[in-house]
Amino acid sequence: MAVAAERTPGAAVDENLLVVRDLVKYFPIRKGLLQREVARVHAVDGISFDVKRGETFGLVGESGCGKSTTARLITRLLMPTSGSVVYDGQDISTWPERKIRPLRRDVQMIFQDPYASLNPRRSIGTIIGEPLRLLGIGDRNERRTRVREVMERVGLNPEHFNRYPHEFSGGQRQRIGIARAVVLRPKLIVADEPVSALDVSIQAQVLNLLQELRDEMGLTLVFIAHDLSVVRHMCDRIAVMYLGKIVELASGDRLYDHPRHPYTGALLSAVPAPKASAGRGRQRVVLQGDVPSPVAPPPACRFHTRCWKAQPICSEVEPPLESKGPRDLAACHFPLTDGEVDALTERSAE
Amino acid sequence: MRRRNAVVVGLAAGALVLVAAGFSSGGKTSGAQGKKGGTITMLSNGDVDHIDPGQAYYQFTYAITYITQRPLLAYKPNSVTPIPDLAASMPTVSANGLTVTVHIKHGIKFSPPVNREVTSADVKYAMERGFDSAVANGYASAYFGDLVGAPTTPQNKVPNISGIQTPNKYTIVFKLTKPSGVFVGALQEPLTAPVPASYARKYDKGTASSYGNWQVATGPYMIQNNAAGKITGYAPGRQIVLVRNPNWNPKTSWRPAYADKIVIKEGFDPTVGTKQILSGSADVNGDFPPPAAELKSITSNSSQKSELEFTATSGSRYIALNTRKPPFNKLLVRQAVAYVLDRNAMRLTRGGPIDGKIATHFISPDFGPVGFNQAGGLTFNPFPSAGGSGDVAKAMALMKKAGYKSGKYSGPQVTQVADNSPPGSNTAAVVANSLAKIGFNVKTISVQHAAMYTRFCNVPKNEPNICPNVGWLADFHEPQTLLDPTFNGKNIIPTNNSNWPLLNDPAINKLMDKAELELNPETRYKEWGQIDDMITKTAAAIPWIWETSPTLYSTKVTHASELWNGGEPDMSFMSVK
Amino acid sequence: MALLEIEDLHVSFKTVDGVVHAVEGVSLSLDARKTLGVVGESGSGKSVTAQTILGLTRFPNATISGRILFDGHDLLTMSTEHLRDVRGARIAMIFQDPLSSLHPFFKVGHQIVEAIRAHEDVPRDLARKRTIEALSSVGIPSPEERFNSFPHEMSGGMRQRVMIAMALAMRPDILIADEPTTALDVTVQAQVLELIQALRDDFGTAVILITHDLGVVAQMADDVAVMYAGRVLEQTTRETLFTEPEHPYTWGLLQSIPRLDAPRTGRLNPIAGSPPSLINVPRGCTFHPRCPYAPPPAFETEPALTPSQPGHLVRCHLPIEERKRLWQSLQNEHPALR
Amino acid sequence: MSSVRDEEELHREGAADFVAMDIVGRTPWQLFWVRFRRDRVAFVALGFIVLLVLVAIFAGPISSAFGHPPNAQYPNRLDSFGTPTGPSSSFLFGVDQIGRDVFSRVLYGAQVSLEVALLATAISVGIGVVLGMVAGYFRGWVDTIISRLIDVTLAFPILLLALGIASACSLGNGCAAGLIHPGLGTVIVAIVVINWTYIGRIIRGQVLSLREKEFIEAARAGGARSRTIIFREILPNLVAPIVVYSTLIIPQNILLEAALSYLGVGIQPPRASWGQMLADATSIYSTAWWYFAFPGGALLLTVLAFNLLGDGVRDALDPRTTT
Amino acid sequence: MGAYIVRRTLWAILLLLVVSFLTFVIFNVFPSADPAALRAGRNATPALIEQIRRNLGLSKPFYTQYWIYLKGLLEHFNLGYSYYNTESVKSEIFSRLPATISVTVGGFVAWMLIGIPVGIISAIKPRSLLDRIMMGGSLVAISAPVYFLGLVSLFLFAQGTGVLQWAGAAGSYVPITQNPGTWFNSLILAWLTLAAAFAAFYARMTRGNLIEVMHEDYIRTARAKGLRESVVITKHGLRAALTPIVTMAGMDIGLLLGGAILTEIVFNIPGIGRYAYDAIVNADLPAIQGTVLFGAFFIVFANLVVDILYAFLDPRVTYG
Repeated sequence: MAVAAERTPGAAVDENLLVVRDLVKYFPIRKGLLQREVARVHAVDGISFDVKRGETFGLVGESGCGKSTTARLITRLLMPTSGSVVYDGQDISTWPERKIRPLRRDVQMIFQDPYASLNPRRSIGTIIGEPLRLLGIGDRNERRTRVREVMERVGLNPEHFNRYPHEFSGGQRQRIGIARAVVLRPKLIVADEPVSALDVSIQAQVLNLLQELRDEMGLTLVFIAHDLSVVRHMCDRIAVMYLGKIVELASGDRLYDHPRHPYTGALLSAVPAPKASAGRGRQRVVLQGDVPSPVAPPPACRFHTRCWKAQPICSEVEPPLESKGPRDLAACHFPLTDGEVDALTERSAE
Repeated sequence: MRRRNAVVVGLAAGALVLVAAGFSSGGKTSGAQGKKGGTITMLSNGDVDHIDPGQAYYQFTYAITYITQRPLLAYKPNSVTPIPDLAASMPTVSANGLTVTVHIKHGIKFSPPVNREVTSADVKYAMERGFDSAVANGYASAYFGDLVGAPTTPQNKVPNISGIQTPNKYTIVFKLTKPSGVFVGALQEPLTAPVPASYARKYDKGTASSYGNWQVATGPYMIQNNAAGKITGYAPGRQIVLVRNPNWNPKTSWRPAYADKIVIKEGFDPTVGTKQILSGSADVNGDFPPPAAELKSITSNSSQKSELEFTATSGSRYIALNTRKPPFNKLLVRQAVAYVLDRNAMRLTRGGPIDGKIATHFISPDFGPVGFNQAGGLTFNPFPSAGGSGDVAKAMALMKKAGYKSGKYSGPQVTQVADNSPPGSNTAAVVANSLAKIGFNVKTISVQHAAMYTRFCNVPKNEPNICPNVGWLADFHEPQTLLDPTFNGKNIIPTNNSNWPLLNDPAINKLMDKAELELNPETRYKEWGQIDDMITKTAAAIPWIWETSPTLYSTKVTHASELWNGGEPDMSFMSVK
Repeated sequence: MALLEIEDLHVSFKTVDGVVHAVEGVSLSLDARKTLGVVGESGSGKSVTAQTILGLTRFPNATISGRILFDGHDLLTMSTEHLRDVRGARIAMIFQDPLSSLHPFFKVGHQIVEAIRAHEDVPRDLARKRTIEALSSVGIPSPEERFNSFPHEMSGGMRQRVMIAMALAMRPDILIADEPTTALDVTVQAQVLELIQALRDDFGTAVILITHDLGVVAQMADDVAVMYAGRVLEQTTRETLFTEPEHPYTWGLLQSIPRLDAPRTGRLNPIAGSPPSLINVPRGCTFHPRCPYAPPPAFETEPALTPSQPGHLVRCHLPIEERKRLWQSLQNEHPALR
Repeated sequence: MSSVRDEEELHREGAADFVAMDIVGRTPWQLFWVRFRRDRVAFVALGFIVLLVLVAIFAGPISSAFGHPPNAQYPNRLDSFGTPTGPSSSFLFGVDQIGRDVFSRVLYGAQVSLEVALLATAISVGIGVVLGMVAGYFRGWVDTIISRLIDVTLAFPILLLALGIASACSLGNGCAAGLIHPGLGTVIVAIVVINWTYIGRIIRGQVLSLREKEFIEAARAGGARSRTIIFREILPNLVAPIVVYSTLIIPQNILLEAALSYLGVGIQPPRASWGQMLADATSIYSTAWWYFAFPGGALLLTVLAFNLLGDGVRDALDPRTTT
Repeated sequence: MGAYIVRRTLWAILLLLVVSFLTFVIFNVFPSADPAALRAGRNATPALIEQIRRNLGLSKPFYTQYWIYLKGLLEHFNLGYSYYNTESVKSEIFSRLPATISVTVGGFVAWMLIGIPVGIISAIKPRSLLDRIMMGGSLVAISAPVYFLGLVSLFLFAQGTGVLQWAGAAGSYVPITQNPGTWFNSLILAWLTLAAAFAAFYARMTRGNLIEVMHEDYIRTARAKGLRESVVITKHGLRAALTPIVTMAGMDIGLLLGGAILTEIVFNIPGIGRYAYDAIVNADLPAIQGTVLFGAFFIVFANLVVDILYAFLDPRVTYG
């Protein structure tokens, strides 16, 4: 299996496989006969982060925060409005589709919906083998062999090569999606909510599979989910998004033990733990109201409309994403103190 | 033929009549003394062509025009002899035939809102406006083109024709450039009905005259109008309402005009219309004959049978073979076609024997002594066959003579252009079937009736081998009006041609040119009879029916007379019982 | 006596592919002022059970048997006309997707007024007043204005609040919440759960909470039933379920979830295989194909739901001691389970 | 977001996860066939259509065995008024107004109906699919042009438009520089001009929604070009709607052809067409019932059969339909 | 909303302009009969025909002709004059409108009154015998062309020609102003014939929509809150199921107001459809142009009305 060692020995290797800077994506809202642009959805509004080779980088946030758009920007399924996406030293953010295509071998994606992400009219053998065919890898038989190998590896019966997606359960379909993503032995996989549509018992199987493949193949993984526990389970470093912005970026454990942004704190606090003492003895922060519309996001700190710690400055000056402690980045004027964190989370309460 | 024939004509329900003029063969006019009052309802399938009497050129329209307008001459029912109407007496023709003088009656007044007396200037204006392309009368140049000073090119205004002179209020003098056998007869055309110049001029301006919608009447009836003179009684395609003309003086007219009101209801399916007349909810049929199926049941019902009358029409239907193109440029081939044609089957497409006799030449029995008899009457039949069903053996013999060894045609496909609706489409199918017997493979192009003429049969360069659905009716009882436009080689024109066979036979042309100038009726009719026979023998056009026109009356009206031209009843002679 | 008693409920549907045995012999009971959590994966029959209580599964292709006793009456045999008096008034229900559960063409206020007037002959303005109160009590800001909103004009959380307001406008004895937060984000879920808790505490409404999320159960329920393939596999108090679960399936569920409240682990312990087809349910214990501990009898006969101790029912062939021992060793292996 | 769905719903949709595992190794087309075969009515309709096709193909032998050549005239079968006679042992369906065998002409009329149905449907579907796909896939100005074109076409009174095109093109040499000949060609053009828009709109809509599907993104993520995506990813998913809508517009096209022939601008004589026979029968309907009843009945049955087949195909392809 | 209406209206006007232009092109490029020759009459000389051609503007390039036409239309709402009988096309159309409205609206009432109840009854008990009979019957009705049904109904029922002599005055339209009773009698067969296919189609639509709607979650909610089943069906179910049908009905009636061609021909009703048909047969361009434009106007107008109406019926639709 391909490992990092494939790179030319001795060559200066950047530690970061992916560098994202000030990435912006607006979707125009058009109306009328002339399709004039009347507003824009600020889906991703200036985010920066790095993904190191071999690490699993998490993006977490609620629906509409821009995490899926980010996934499509870094895989260049979407063209960014501005900002840069530097993959392996090359800024691919403005590359035309034609130039991107060879890169598909290295960068693959796993999708959320195991039903919608597989073409119902094609057999799973062709679905999994399609990227090979498109990039002209191997002849028919070689490709077939490789597809069978991959199927076997992700836990599918290679005999089912000629079956159609509708004959498989959700978990199996997600395995097909994973097989398709890894059949090219990519370097980077972006997994967009890969388990959110699955039942818990199946979800665990898929998470394990992803971990195994990552380890075996030396993959770099960008893992996107709304479920904090899943992200934490999978990721080395995690960025928390809110309304198109990264509000906090930290290593998994630090983020959970020492959240600095009130939004992170609120998220953590909102997750009920599956244990008898759930919810008892902690001071739950229940956020009021809903996430504002990304068409007209609040000025300055976008969280200020729902933040219990907000001060006037929060609606006037946008806090930069900056270090609030060792290796933690948070965009907040009034980061949480350790004391507040202890009150919010159960761990400390025990 | 009074149909604005070639061109207008109906599309829809198949039984539309194109028919026209003629001598009433029935002639059982009753109603010598009718009762005054009441309403007569006539049913029609289509509409008049133009409501303006100066534009009208369709026999059905004439049925209305003649009772609302008074041309110089007119016909009494069942007569082929014109008599004075607006004129006080018959026109006098100078010995050289170049001057025609007409006196008009005193005391004839226009209907409201004009209300004044008619003068000879009104007749002059009426005829002159026919030359204005805003009116675009269809026959003005054909019959009145010989007038001195008549425009030879179309006019965009009403011209002053020096050959129409009005020495006094009641006299009109026509000066001709050459003698004409038909000029006097043509004075019965509605174009000679007076139009008040000062009133009408404003409506004649522009590219299309609107006088029709503001017309005034001189006859016993007028189209219902309002105080301003605007016609209110005409809803195109739906209804025409005629009411009494308050300014009509019965003493000046031989029309009895019994009914108070005449309503022409249009848009009737012939079957439905026939049923309504039988049931008494309407009185008489207009432009449509009762369908064959109805005729069948009516003629087999003794009480209904007597409500039906047949009139001959003044022409024939024929198929035209294009003499300019092979294979019909060969006389023998045309004659073979004339032999093989199943005229009986063709006649069945229009209702069988009840629809008329199988024609053997062109001038119809309707003409009687004015050409028909001279042409040989019913006995002249150069291409006989048993029952008119065609003689295949003779035809094949002629084909062999023409060089087709098997007796069957072996050249390329021939084309005919036909109506896309019955009965024309059926007739064409029978023609194709007949020709197939001597080896012809006939391709039929079906188009709308109007397009058949204006795009194909009337345009020599587009003309197909066969035009199976043509026919010509006389405008009035002069054989010239039947044969000259249709077979004289000089009348072949690049558009609007009605010499469909494109016949250009020097002998025939010469004789026609002579007959046109002949003022002596006897000689004239003899010559035309001879011309008829000559044309028939060329088989360039093959006549197949002299149609009769059935008219059905309700039991509520007197058994009225038919109009002179054989098409519609003369409603001014009908009365409600 | 329990407020609601479900006894040996069977529900099956005839479909083109065969008979779907959605619920097989479920017995549950709900006491007044208590919250019963029903937890299970998709296809476990939990929603069908809930909907059958209100007769919402009375489809032409459905076969239903058993008894559902409420207030001394069997809801299953009750005519739809009588059941109507129970629906909404005595037992209310809220659903997973609040957008599709509200009629898109009617104003939300109207939909609540309609519910009130379906049961009580109150004048329109009074019903309106009560509606606004209900909207206000579920924390909807400016309820007078919101009364006239259409569902699509509201956020997901607000819609679910409207559903709850509608359910509680009649002060029902029981609220059935069928996956009430599944379609919602976690912060909104927290709001809604808190609201249900508050209302339960204020009005003393008993709640049946259907969910697939063990965390939600842990936070909300007094008693918990774990369902699988149309059957209840384990039923006990919340406390017992999370500290001494006895069914291997429950163990599997607990092990499958990554935990926030414990240090990260390398790998999860998933349950092998997939849930069975409800048309073709495995012989014996329905869970045995996926159970690492299944004893031989589980391959042949289906175990009964039997008490291992008072108030703790388990449907398992494993001896009680064995189950306790296995749970102990699992806890040792996975500290998160402690 | 989780997609936990309630069981009842899943089973109503007939394709639940649980069930799927029991059905093994069936392609979507096998599934279709299994479902279709269960629909007895549609099956009978299919049988009728097969029969009709055979009748159309073997119209010659059949009519010579039981009737007379379609264009042969038997004037002696008309009475002296030219009205046709009704069914008899040698003329099973009677004769028409010029003495042709109605039975044979009904048989031959089937040829016209089927030819038009199939050709016009195929062409309009072809154009509709291509333009719909182009519009839906590339969007932007291409889509704007195509969509506006559809809007304009649909703003026409369609029968008038067809009538106009057909009557304009039924002139001798046809229209469009002789490309479109009178008769069958004209009818097909008139139908296609109108009908492609329906297919085009539907396909465009389908493509618009398909192109947002994750599997398209997946294909792009795998390096697929537009061409690959259109032909390998999107097109296979359009097969079902194309088949469904084709079967639904076949009967419409048959009716439209008949209407145009009825109005006299359709099939050129002497070819027999049901619509034209009905038009000819209109003037004698009260006396010659056989002349409208047989062609009309044949038309009705044919359209009905195609409608039933279309319903069956749709149900079998899309089990969620509720009919 | 106001801006939306304005925008949609502008688009509608643009559409009509395009339609008028295309009509002009189609019928100018492919004319079927020579209008000047038609107008000139049988005995006219080629010169007169040329003159008329010039007078009618037919010799000008067609874009000039179109411009003249358009100017007349915009300045005086003048649809021109028939080549065939020089009558004003506008007044012809308007005088025929009552007949077309009579047929269309009567047919509309008939098909709605038949179709929707049948659909509802079928939907309430799907797959019942009654449902099967009604849906089978509706498919037959959909499959029957109007001119065939018309003939059959005339053959069976028309007074005078029919076997049963039931509907009087069929085949001869009488304006309502003249005699309402006869008007009704003369149109009843036309209404039923026209309505047959539509009623069937609407029945199937209603049934399909209602069945689908009855599976919606909000119907479950309505039941769960204790509403009577009748209320659930008639209020919650029909409200959603009939909304798209209202849209269709609006479009259909718009389409038919431009002329129910086949019905008007079969039943001899002097309406716009018949006028349009005659115009095409006569190659009467001004009349063709007028009727096509008139038909297009109703189609576009109906679309506009329906779109706006939809905003009231379906609150989810937003216009900006």
